[in-house]
Amino acid sequence: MNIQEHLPILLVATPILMSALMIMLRSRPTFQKTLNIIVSASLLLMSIILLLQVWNSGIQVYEVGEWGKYGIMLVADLLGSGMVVLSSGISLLALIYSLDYIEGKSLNTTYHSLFNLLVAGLNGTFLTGDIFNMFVFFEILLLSSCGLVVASENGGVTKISDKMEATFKYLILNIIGSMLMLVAVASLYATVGTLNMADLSVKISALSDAGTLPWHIYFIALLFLIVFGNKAAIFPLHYWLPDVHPTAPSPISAMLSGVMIKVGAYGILRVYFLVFKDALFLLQPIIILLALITIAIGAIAAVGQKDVKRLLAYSSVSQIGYVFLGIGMGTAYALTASLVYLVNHAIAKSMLFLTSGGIIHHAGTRDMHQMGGMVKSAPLMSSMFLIGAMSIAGLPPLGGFIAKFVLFDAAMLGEYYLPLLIGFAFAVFTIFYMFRAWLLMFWGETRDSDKYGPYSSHGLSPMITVPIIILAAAVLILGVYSEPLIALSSEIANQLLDPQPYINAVLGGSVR
Amino acid sequence: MNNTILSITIALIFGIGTFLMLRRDIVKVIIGLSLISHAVNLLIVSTGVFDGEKAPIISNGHHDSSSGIIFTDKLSDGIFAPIVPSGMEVHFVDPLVQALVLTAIVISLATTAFILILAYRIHEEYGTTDIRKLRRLRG
Amino acid sequence: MDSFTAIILAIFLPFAAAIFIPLLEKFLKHRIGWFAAGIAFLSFALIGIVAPEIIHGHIIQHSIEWMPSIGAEFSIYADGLAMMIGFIASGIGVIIISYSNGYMSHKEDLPRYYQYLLLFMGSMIGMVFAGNTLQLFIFWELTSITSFMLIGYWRGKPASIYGATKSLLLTAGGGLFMLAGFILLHTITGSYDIATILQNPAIIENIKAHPFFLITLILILIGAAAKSAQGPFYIWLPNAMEAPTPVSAFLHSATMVKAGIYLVARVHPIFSGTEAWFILVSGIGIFTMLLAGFLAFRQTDIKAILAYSTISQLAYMMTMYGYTSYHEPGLGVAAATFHLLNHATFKACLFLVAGIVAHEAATRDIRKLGGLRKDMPITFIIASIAALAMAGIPPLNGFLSKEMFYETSVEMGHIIGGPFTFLIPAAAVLGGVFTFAYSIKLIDGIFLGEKHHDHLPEHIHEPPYTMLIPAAFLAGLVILFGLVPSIPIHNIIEPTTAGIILEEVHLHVKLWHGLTPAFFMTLITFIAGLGIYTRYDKIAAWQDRFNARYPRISVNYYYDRIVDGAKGSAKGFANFTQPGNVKTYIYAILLLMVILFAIPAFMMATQVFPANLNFDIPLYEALIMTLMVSAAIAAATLHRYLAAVIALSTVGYLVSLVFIYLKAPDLALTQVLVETLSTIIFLLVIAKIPQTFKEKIPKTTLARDIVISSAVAATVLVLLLNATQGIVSPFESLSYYFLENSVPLAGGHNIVNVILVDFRGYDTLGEISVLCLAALGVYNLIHSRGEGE
Amino acid sequence: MNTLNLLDIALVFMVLSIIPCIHRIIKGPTIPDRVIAVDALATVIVVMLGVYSFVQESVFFMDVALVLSIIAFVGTVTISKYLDEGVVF
Amino acid sequence: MKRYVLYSIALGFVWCFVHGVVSLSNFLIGAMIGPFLIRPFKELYSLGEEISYREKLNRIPKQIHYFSILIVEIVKASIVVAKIVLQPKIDIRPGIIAVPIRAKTDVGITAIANTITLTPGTLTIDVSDDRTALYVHCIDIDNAKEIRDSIKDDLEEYVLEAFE
Amino acid sequence: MTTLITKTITKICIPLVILFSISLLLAGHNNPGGGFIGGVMFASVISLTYVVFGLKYIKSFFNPSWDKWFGFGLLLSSLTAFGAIVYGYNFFRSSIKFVEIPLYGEIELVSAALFDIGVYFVVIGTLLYIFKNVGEDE
Amino acid sequence: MNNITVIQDILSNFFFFAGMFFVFLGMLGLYRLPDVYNRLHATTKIGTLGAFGVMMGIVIKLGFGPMGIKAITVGLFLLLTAPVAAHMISRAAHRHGVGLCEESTVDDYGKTYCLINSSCPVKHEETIEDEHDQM
Ligand code: NA
Ligand code: NA
Repeated sequence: MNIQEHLPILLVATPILMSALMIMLRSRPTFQKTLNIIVSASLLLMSIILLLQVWNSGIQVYEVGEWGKYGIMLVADLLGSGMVVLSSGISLLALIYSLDYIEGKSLNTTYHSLFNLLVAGLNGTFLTGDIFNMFVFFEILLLSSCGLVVASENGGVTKISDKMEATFKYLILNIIGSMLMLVAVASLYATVGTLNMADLSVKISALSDAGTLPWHIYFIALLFLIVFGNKAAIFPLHYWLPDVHPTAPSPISAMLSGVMIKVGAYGILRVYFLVFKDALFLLQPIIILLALITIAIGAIAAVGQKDVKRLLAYSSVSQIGYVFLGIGMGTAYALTASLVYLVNHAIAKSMLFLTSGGIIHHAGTRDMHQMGGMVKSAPLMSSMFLIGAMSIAGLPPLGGFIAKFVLFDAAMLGEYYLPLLIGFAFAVFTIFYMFRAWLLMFWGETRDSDKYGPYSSHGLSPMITVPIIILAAAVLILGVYSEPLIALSSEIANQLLDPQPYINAVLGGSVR
Repeated sequence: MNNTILSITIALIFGIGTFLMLRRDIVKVIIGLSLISHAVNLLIVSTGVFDGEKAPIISNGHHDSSSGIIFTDKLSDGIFAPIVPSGMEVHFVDPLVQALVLTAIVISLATTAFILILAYRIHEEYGTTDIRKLRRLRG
Repeated sequence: MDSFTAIILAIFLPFAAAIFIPLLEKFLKHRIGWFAAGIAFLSFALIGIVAPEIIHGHIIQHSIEWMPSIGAEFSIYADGLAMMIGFIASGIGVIIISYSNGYMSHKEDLPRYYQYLLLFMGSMIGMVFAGNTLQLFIFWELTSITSFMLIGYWRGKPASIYGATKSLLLTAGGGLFMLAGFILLHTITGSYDIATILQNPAIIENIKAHPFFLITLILILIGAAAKSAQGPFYIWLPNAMEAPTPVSAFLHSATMVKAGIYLVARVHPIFSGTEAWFILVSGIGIFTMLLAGFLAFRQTDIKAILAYSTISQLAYMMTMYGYTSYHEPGLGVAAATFHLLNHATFKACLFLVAGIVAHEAATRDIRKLGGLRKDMPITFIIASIAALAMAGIPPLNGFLSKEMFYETSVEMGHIIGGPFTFLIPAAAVLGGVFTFAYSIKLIDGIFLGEKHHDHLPEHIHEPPYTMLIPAAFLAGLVILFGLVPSIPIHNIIEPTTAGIILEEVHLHVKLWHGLTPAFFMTLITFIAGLGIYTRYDKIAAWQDRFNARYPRISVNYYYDRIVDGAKGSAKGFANFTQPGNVKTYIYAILLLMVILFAIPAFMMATQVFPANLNFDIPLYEALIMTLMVSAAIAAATLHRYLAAVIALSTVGYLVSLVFIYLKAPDLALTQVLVETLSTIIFLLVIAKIPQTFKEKIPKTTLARDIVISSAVAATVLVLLLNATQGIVSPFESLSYYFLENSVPLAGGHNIVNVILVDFRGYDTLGEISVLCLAALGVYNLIHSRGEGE
Repeated sequence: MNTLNLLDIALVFMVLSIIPCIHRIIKGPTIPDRVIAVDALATVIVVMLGVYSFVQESVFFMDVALVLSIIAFVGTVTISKYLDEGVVF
Repeated sequence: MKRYVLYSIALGFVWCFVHGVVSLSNFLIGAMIGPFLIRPFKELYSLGEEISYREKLNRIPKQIHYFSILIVEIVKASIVVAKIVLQPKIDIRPGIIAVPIRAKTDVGITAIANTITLTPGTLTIDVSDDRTALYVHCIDIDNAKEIRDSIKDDLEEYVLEAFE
Repeated sequence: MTTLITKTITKICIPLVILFSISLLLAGHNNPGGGFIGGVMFASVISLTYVVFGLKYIKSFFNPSWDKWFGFGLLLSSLTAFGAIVYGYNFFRSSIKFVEIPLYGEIELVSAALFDIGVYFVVIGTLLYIFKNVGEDE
Repeated sequence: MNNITVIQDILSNFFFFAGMFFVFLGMLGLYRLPDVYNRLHATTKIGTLGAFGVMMGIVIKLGFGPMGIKAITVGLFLLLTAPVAAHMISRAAHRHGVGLCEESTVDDYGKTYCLINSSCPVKHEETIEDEHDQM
């Protein structure tokens, strides 16, 4: 058997298998940990091989069960496999980090299984070619993240009641999203008789060309905006994010902010540019409008935060707005920018959340006003947070700068002057709130030890520091030399704007 | 079944569920969610595309009685869908939507279970079922 | 070594060294400073290697590929302008770093200090030699960040944090505007490459004619003004004085603040010669010059006086660069450039003296200082030379460049004509008068007069040579450039000016020009300056009263208001948009849904309702549906949980009845099973939740909720009526395939089950994963008690 | 009498039988009344399934009937115990 | 062991019935897997207790007889209640009475209780804690004594014969 | 505590329903039923015993780790799907075999049935795991 | 069509209609009768008989095929469980204080039960009969 052909499914099914195995292996925690790390690392490896394969020899299609478009197909195009690489990388690091960060009992009982299913959910979403299957994986994502948010962390700074409250809000809002997704998918099936996205694309285009596209297809398309917007937390669907991301254990916050919200952006890119490309004219202005409001709301609210993780969460809201701004502009260059932005934010923000975990570990609180002068006691966390903060703020020479630059350049070339202006204004906000956070935590008077108790004296273990350093290195490298990322993104953008190769790959050989 | 009346019913239940979801009592909210999921399940079934009169279970015959049409829907030939032989009559209702609903039902069972237990724990932590009291996370 | 390599090395050597400093510090201990100075000298020397080529009129240009996808290259553009600032950055760098070896206590965190200094120096050199605007921006922001780090060097002090934050927000934020300007420039020209733009008159013409011309200019000038503390952006510089004094000397007087001036000079060929250029650049310059000169008076901290003085002197340069007019391209450029060089020498020197004084006398307050001339005579002489140069006393270099300033001001006044003939020179003179007055005050306040023994230590000594020699060296340069101006003029100013105005220039600078208008203006300056100086205290006191009475007439007031207000109102804003009540959030989704529905519905209003709705409804169908809806209403209205849950499960049973009716036995089965199990879970939970809360729905809320629910229901209804019209021809459903192939290909007669476990078994795999997730999640929920603060 | 008529008559009967059930579920007045009504509703549906199965000549609906009768029993016992003891397990 | 065999036989039939096809092979399948299923619940089934096959065998005709009586009673009961339901104005005098019973075993008590429920006008509400009496709700209690007697004489006899 | 009447009937129901659930599981491919439905039947009868006899009492002699059940189920299902890869086909590719069994006749062995058994265990395990965890919780 | 089928048809149809009619009567009883206990009489007896009748109708019509067998199973199961369900509900209702209707004459259970079990949770009517539940 040729294992390379099976890479797409292996990326999804292996974590599911592992999750099952982890439940069976509960009594052997060390073995569990080792196995999980090995599997995560090999998933990363596999995803990279898949990406290279796709890059070299075009879109890969995998027919689950060999049923062609009548079953479910996995499609690894550059966007999908690229996202898988991103998520695999971040999840490997988050997993390593977790081993020291998550409280032992929680870690040895459910954590590994939940985490594996989260990974499976991500990879499944990124690779599926079937719209209903995407719903299923969305549910996996939803419930696995809920389960992980309430996992206990060492040191337990976050009240369990806060976790519950956040999870409840998250769940309620996302269930509504899921329901709407079902409504949309069912209506789509009822109208064109298929669930395969490539097939949908062909049929809707044909209807559009013939001028017989029913009007409610537009509404269905807009429903998907709610569905994916909900995942991505764009205004006014962002409300759950500032509650959930801070209360989750830090490695999970990193996964949520780093990868999970990108699922929404991915969904928009995939579904809108493949299936609803004929409705884009209607969708794009709406996306831009919502994106701008999102940018503003996130940035302004971030300024007023005193909880470091909540600030980071609001920052994620604001930053995802920039990603959607690029999507809304919709030119090849803007999409490139959006993807570059997405990747940079993913890496920098997950790094920041991991760092904030270290900081909280050190300070014993999430309240920045109760921290101060930690640059002396936690110099590594200080420089790591600074690198992340600068990248998010879009300052050179870090990845975030390249991202902002490309995005603004795209906005300029696309003559989106007002969005550009707003984007710029809130970029200054970003500098302000990121640096304010850094200053509050690391500069100033060292915290009065009588009042709050001393900072934790024990150092952070390599399990915690190494993932952060690796991500920081990535942020730096992306700032100094982004060419591969930009080239990849622009290739992805081209694939998005011309879905014909995708369609051919999926349907061309579909004979049984 | 008449589509119009079914659609109206689905919409009404959806609306009632929505109304419940806007209540303050956490259990009521969850009941609302369950109602909506009923509505959605019905909705999916109602989008089934055939109006057959038999359940999609092939009762007659052995495993080799049905020929099994090999569909040739090659895109390169400009064919987008299974070619239905002329005169082919569908006696069955649409099986696909049923399968989809089954999946949706199970998933909503899982979600409901989780959110109910969550409600219980929230009551334990907050001492109330009033979701307006769930406002520690704000700002 | 070719020139390109030399410049690359000059830029990146400091970066590389900075990385290794913490490592080397293990071996070198406090001598690490000399290592840093050596690196700075190497950079200086490397620039020196390429200098002859540039002085001979050659421009070094070279690019290597960097990120071709976005048109970014790594390129070097080394002309006279770049060379001059490069020399200043590295040369003053050597001096300051050497001086730091004496100034900084060995107890300080030295590696960090030298690291940042070297990083700054590398960034500064990188910025001036940048061959494209993108690269320029990157290094530009790096200087802002290193400056931020150095201002906040003493990280525990609130004042440091305040100053650092302010400088960062204004300079880095301003940088973003500059970036916007560069992006606009790119949109206009299609290039980020400086050489491409500067060396193509056609492109420059195009820019000047472009509708974006003005906005581009303004954006770039915002960056420049912010960096050089011009206009309203001046406020960060005084607060930046929280940095260690060598840093102030280096970054905040000699080099970094010149970056804005450099930028103005760099884009000079592109934008100059237009009215906008003059009005904006000179306008900012004159305004700042007068304001800062005036404000310098009331300062009592010698570093603060120097800071305002720096702002004011930078404004001279700004003003002069703005002078360039149609008639006289390049007017003022040489003068500004010369002043830039001179200012770097005397102001850095003055800062070093301030450092020495603070170091030895343990205070920087001019009210406490005085009469130090006897204790530290050498320092006194050095300080006097530098201060007099700043005051514009011949034969020092400051005199020469100020003379040129006056000359060009007169010329500019003539060119514009009208009242400006007098107003512009008058403004120049007024600036000079302020400068003269505070320069004298500085010397007088520190060294002359009586020593205040109650404020000062008994024995004040000359500083160590490591501090004295750098200052003396700079004073020497001040005299040298004043007496033999041809050395700087021919080797630096001429190539630089050529680099700016893009043509060969030959300058003749002499100490004595004859009885020109400039001579009389200088005379007026001295006389009026002395006059003001005698009333120095009164003016300063009046200023203090004025400030106390009108606190709002101050940019700082607004900066603080904005920053504090931003924090405060952001908190309020967050509380407003994120009220914590989940109902609000649900409203948001529902409203969005309804609005998104309304958009296509209104656009295509005629098609909204399908034409052939089937109203042929059998009675029992209608009855069952009515019953189902009634049960749902009961679930919504019954108060007790148990009653509502029973009503809910009734709905479920009726749904399964409908499934039976729709010929879906599997569905009906699953539905009844799931319904009962959910009921059991409901029971499990409500057994643990005593029902104490009863919602009393106010009428308005009720009405609102009913309206929104109805709107949602209507939305679903319309969608569904349309969607159930059947598949749009010519397409057919996938389901044919399943009907036809379940038995032969999958060996199952129950097509639904075959779809579940075979055709779409992958979905089912996901579905059972979801079930497992629910179980695992419930475990986490149950077993996570009593956690957290 | 052909099978189609049987179905129609059955449907009418069933709907007529369901109405009182729903009435009790909505009106109560007590919880046990509602529980009885749900149980009765299940019985009605079982009967309906029998008829339907007969009319459709398919055994599938009979499976549903058996499942429903079992699960309705489980549900009723559970609710009753909850009512009685305030706990489920 | 004997009980296992007994259960095995019973479950063989149960399997046939739930599976829908009564055949030898189905019976064997049920008989083979059945006992394994109740093995974990042996606490509930008192699998250790010895019983005699012959006694069980002797009971079968009595049980069949009991069921036929039961069916008839159910039909009667339904008609009684149906009459009440169809009265234009419902005129009943319901009440709960205690009915002493002789049955001792769980199965016996259960059988008598269920029988009472299914027969005319009566409905078992509970067993007394000492298992000597049933509380029975009667829809028309005019002659409580008669009800008690009919339960004791007619129904209980058959139940005791069939199940104890 | 519930009464002996209920307990007695429950005892009768246990094997009946479990057998029925197995029947539903096996019949699923050709008739209504399948892993999910069978599993829920199984879970519901166990939950009935929990209700009728009390969770504590049942646990005293019958206390499987339900998490292992759903772990096993998920493992079985995914391994079944993986099996096809081992045989050189695509993931989830099903196979059908007809086997003659003496006494019984020909039976159809489908890989999908194995998958369905996995589903069965997952459903049983998850539901009962949730019931047990919540039921035990004080 | 031979005689046996005709008889089969007639019989099975009779059972069908009788069964359905009884079910209807049971539900009517549920509607009309006062108090929980009396309503239970209607549903357990007539309802169950009705269901059983319909199942018998199927058996008569189709014989002991799969459907017939299953019909028997369903009928027997209902017969087995309906009384238990009635018992559970009525017990819970009584113990939780759902009173008998006004016409009732005697309540041995209430008296005895409370004598035997002093800790019985009876008689908080308001917990179960809640005026808010009225629509
Ligand atoms: Na399913
Ligand atoms: Na099934």
